[in-house]
Amino acid sequence: MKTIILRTASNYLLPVLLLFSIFILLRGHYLPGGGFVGGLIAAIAFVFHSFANGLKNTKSLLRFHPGFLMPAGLALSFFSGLSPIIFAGDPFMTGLWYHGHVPVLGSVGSALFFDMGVYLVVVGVTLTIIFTISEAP
Amino acid sequence: MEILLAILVGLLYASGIYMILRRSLVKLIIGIILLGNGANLLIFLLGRITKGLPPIIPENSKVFLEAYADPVPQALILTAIVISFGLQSFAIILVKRAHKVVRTDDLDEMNATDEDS
Amino acid sequence: MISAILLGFLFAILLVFAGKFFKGKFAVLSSLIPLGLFVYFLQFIPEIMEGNVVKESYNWVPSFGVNLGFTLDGLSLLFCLMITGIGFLVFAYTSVYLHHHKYLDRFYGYLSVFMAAMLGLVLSDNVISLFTFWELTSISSFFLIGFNNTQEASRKSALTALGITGLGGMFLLAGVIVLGNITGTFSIAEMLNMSPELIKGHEYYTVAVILLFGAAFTKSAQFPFHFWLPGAMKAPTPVSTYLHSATMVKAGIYLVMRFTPVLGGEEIWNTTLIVVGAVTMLYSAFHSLFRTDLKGVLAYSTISALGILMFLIGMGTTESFTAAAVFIIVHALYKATLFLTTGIIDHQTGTRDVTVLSGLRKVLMPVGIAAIIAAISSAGIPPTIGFLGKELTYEATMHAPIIATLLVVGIVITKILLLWAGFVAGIKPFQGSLPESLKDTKMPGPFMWVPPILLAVLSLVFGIMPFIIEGSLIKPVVSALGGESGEIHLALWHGFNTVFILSLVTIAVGTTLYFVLKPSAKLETAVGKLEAASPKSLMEKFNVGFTYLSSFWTRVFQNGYLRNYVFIIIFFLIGMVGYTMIGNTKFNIDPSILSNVSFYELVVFIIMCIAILFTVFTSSRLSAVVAMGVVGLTICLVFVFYSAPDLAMTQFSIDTLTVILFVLVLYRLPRYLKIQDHKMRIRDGILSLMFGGLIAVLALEVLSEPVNTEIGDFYAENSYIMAHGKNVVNVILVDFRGADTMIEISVLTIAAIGVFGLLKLRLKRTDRVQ
Amino acid sequence: MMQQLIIYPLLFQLFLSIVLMFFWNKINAQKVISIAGSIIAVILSSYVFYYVWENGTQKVNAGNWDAPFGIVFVADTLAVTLVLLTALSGLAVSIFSAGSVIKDRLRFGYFPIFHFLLLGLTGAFLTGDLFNLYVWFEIIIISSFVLITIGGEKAQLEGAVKYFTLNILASTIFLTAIAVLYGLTGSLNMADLAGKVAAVENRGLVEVAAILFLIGFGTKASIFPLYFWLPASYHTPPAAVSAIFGGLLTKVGVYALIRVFTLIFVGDVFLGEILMVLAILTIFSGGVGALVQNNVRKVFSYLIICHIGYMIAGLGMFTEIAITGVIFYLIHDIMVKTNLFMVSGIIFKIKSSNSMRALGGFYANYPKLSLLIFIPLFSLVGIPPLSGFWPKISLIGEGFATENYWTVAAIIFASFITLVIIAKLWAEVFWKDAKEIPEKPKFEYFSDISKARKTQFILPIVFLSLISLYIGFGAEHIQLLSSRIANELMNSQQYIDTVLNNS
Repeated sequence: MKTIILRTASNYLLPVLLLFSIFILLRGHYLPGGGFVGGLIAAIAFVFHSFANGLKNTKSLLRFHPGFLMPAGLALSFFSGLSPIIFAGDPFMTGLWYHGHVPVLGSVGSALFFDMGVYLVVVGVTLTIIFTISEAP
Repeated sequence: MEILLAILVGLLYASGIYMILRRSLVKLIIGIILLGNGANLLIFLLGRITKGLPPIIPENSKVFLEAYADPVPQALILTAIVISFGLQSFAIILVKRAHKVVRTDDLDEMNATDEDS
Repeated sequence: MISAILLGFLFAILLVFAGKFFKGKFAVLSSLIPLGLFVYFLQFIPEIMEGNVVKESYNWVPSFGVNLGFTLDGLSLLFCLMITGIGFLVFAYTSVYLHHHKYLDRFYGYLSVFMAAMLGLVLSDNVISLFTFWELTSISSFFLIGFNNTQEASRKSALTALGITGLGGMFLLAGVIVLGNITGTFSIAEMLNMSPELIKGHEYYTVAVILLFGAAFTKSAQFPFHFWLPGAMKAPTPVSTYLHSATMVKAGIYLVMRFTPVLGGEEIWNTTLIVVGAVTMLYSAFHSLFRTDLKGVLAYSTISALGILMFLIGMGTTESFTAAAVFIIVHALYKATLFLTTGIIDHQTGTRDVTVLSGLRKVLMPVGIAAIIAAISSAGIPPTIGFLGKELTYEATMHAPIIATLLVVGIVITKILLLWAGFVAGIKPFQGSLPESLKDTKMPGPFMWVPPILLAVLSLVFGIMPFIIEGSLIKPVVSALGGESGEIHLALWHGFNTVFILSLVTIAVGTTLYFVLKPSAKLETAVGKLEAASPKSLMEKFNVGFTYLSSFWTRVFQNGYLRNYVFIIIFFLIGMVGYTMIGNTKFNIDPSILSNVSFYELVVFIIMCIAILFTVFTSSRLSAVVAMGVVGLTICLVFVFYSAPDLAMTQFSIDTLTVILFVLVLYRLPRYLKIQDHKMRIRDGILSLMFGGLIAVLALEVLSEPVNTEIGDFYAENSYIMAHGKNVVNVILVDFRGADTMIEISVLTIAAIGVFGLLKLRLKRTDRVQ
Repeated sequence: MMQQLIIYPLLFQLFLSIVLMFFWNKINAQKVISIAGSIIAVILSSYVFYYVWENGTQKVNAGNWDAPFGIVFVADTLAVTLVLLTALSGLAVSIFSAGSVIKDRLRFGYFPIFHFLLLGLTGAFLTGDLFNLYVWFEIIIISSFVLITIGGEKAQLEGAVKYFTLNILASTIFLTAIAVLYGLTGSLNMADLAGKVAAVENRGLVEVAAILFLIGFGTKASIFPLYFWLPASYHTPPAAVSAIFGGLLTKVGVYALIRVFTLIFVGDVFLGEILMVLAILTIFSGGVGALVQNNVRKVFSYLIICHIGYMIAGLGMFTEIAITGVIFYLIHDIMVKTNLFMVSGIIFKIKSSNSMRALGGFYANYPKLSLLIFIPLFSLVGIPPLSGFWPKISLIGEGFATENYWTVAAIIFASFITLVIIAKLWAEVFWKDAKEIPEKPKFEYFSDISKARKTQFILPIVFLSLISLYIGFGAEHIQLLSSRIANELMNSQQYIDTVLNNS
């Protein structure tokens, strides 16, 4: 599988897929997509990269253990859910919205950060699982 | 189409259980996955299916202008799919470990914990 | 009164922490507690004599109608005095008997818990608190019987005793609850105030009576539940004295007496008591003939005496109540004495085998005196109070409401046999010549031999001067039972009448028997052969049978085969759901609600069916996994067709990942097992198809019901306006039902951690053992 | 602000889990955070309990979406009581874990997962939404899978395969039930469903849905004939894990049964009868199962099943008094079962065995500890006035009042057999002479560990024993609480009004 073509392709594929995944994440509020799918696509991108270049290369590319993304993502989602309690006295998970239009994204609100958390967790989880399996004897 | 889908759902449930009832660890996992698919499809079906009208508000509009599919079952299934993914990946690894430690693929041989000790 | 009861518990708690002090030479100080209580209860005598009752009540669990209500009337007072009086002697006796025993403090702890519980039991007015104390006596008895807990026999006896009395406890619990249901109160005093017809005419009256009898008969060792009592003799002798002859076993008697005014007087009540009592007294009196262990003889004669008491109460006349009251005192005095002297013999000589013991009067004279007086009282020879008891018993039996003649014969035979038993225990060891081996026997300390003498002397004193107990104890007891206390007059000499003749016959025949029939090991083995049909061995057989059934049942269901578990669960589901659906639902699927089938859909359907079947029936793992992937993809297509793009995307990526995972793992997994068991496959196939069919039919049934999209509509309407999103599914996920998603990503995280741990963790140390 | 208080215990557990994950490799820090956090959780839950006790049922609309549209969290007295009990068990087991779970296991996320489990339990009790309940159940089972397999020993994995399969099956059935119910009513909010289900004309389908719920939750509650996963697995993980499982996992199934059968499918006679029959068989199976076991933990496992039967029986009778008994028993059982599995852990730590045949001599060697253990053991038996006794008054009394004599017989049988089993256990483990068991080289014995760790073993047992004693002697308080809960459950309209009223 580790042909040169694939390796080269995956080197380009990775950033493209990552960008695409972020695109999917951000547009989720308006069109099909969202944190889950986005996260899964990003994870698949890394998985392909590791298939092509070996696990070690992918890991060194990442610099940190993908497991770290899980608490980070959870924390992000949790605090975006918590923010209405802290800032507005509204119930947990109430959407807080920045009034005004932001280019590309449309409206910006706590839900977006929540979805980003989801994205991070999904990437973290998938990569942790797949990397661990690949490493296991 | 509902009838066909109902048959499919039934088939998924049946094949899932049938696979679980076999003695093999691998079949067990496949059975669980099939069963999970069946349950998802059942929610989808019972939430009533609508052809070609995704629950996405058209551009330049604030509300739906025409009919749309019920978004609730879709959201539920999405959650369920992701959860099953977590469970399934755990299950696959569990089976791998169990196979390695107990040294058998035969579920019938995994009954030490039910024997009195 | 509550402080009197609590004192014992507090002392026990104190012993947990200050046990050392009471283990040493100050052990005898513990006996000050029962002594103090004895004096405390004595002072109530004048008040009780006047016919008053002393009441005390504390709230506890008012919502259950349970309070700590205590009533001291004649009946309670008699028991309280026995409990504390004999308790005092036993406490003192123990200080020598278990001198410097390693666990003397624990022993005192159990004893005082027991004493407290027993006091609580006889003083409780509330049946629930009565039950509470009842159970505590069982538990403390368990600990006392099992005191020598390193011996297997002790443990076994303790378990048997707890088993039987525990079973009785359950009966009592049910019984008092039924009583509570009948009367609407848990207070005995209130039950007494109700009109008897209301209780006795109630449909649950019989149930209540049977349950209470179940409790009383087990606790008081009535046939066929008697066998735990001889076993309980494994306990140290002070325990046998205190619990298993003087007090705890009388709890059942107390219970029956206590409820006589509430429930008594009906035929089922009286007849049952008479019959069970009569059978018990005869059966165990006979059995005492065949024992060589002194404690065995005493145990069986105790059971017999308990039978007599049941029998007397069952007759339900003032005379019989009087006889019962007197006999309780008689029995407590002589039996406690005999147990204590037996304990001394055992302690000093190391044996209780009556065939070995003789001539001990030469070395244990004071003990002998006590034992002989007790034996005489037990035989009913004047001037002991035993004579009085026997006369009253005969008198009452002659006026029995049913089959009086037969009963008289029965009671006379019992008394004859009991006389023999009393003589064997009280006279035999002291008679004759002292064997060489027992020459070195020494007198124990005074704390050990004074208590039996005190009791023996009381047997004499009460016999000669019955008026001491007549007004203070007997009359209040009889009136508490609902008898006419005015008619009672106790006297040693009743004139020359039938009763007296019966007495003479009893003494004559009994004494002859004593000289003719010597206890021997031969007799013991002879009766051992009948043991196979005894209630004890029947119960043991039942026990074995039940254990067998238990392991059978457990093995059948918990057989270790996962597929069986799944099979049972699905089978149960099919049965339950199928039953409901066949019974209730009607097939009315309206074809007009169904959408048409297009060509593509049909193709997808067929592909999916093939893929499913292929997954199931292929013999290669890899093709199974791939086929399963195809199933996932076709589901994805279904989602695409039916307006669920988000689902399709997710399903697609998850499907891909699952297949990747599988492939990564798969080549490390073994090949498919080739287990060809056609019968099993067909059986499982039928079950699976039934299950699938059921789900399919269920789905169609639901589809034909009207649809409600209120919630979806709300989401659709507000998705953009309120939640600023146009993809409603996504808005639901991150906003409307965001909490679900929050948990869902937690689930993923946990799964990842689990996978990580499963694959990476190798234990160096272990906290389990393989 | 005040009103949102009720979900703070939930948010706090999630917060704790996340924080603990950031301390992945720092085990000692995790111990401190877990214990301190559990203490805070107890305080929070107590406060929530107090608040609901004073002010009645509360709710929070997550995301500020009105019920029945958003997910709603409802704190009625039952929910907050169980949340409080979860926090209490959580605290005890957290301390116990710090002492008893070996480092290797702790290094792989034991504490975060433990708090995720508590989060799941808390959420399951508080949620007012059926699908949300499903999700909470999933978080509970996935964390329990991880906890039961953590360490990956042979017995653990074997047990886990069964535990996993049967629990997944139950979840799938639960999901199927949700699908049916959603298809029938188009709603997921439980209060809303109460009304909508009542309006469905096809009662047969409603009944089918009810039975699916019964089977789904029944498997989790381990009733007959769905309990197989429990005896196969509960004795395999570390004692701390068994403790939290034994105390709470089956109870959440019972809770769910109580909730759906008092709120959504109310007063169905057919179901009541089925529950009653199942209860009797559950009691019997659990009782006889426990009777023939030799492993202490297996005995306790079967006793869990046996005593679940009480609660199912009470639910089947479906009268206010019977439900009172159920709730009282639930409260008692959570505390005692948690405690007993910790006891089994300390026994194991001392002797490196849980086999009754091999054990012995505890009373001689550890008298004070034995007396301490006596409390949970005999509370379980229900020797009055210890805690297990009181609910039996309600249950037996109602059994007679509703003329369910077989149920009464079963309850009495269960009480009796529990007594016999515990007495046997006492005789074998505590009374019998100590036997020589060969020393296990890889095993760390109780006598070898530091005093601080010994305290971590004993303190939680003392703590829960004290609570048990309080339940027994202060039965009046618990009874008041239980009858208030029963009253709320039987008059579910108030719950429904609270949830659906969006002022």
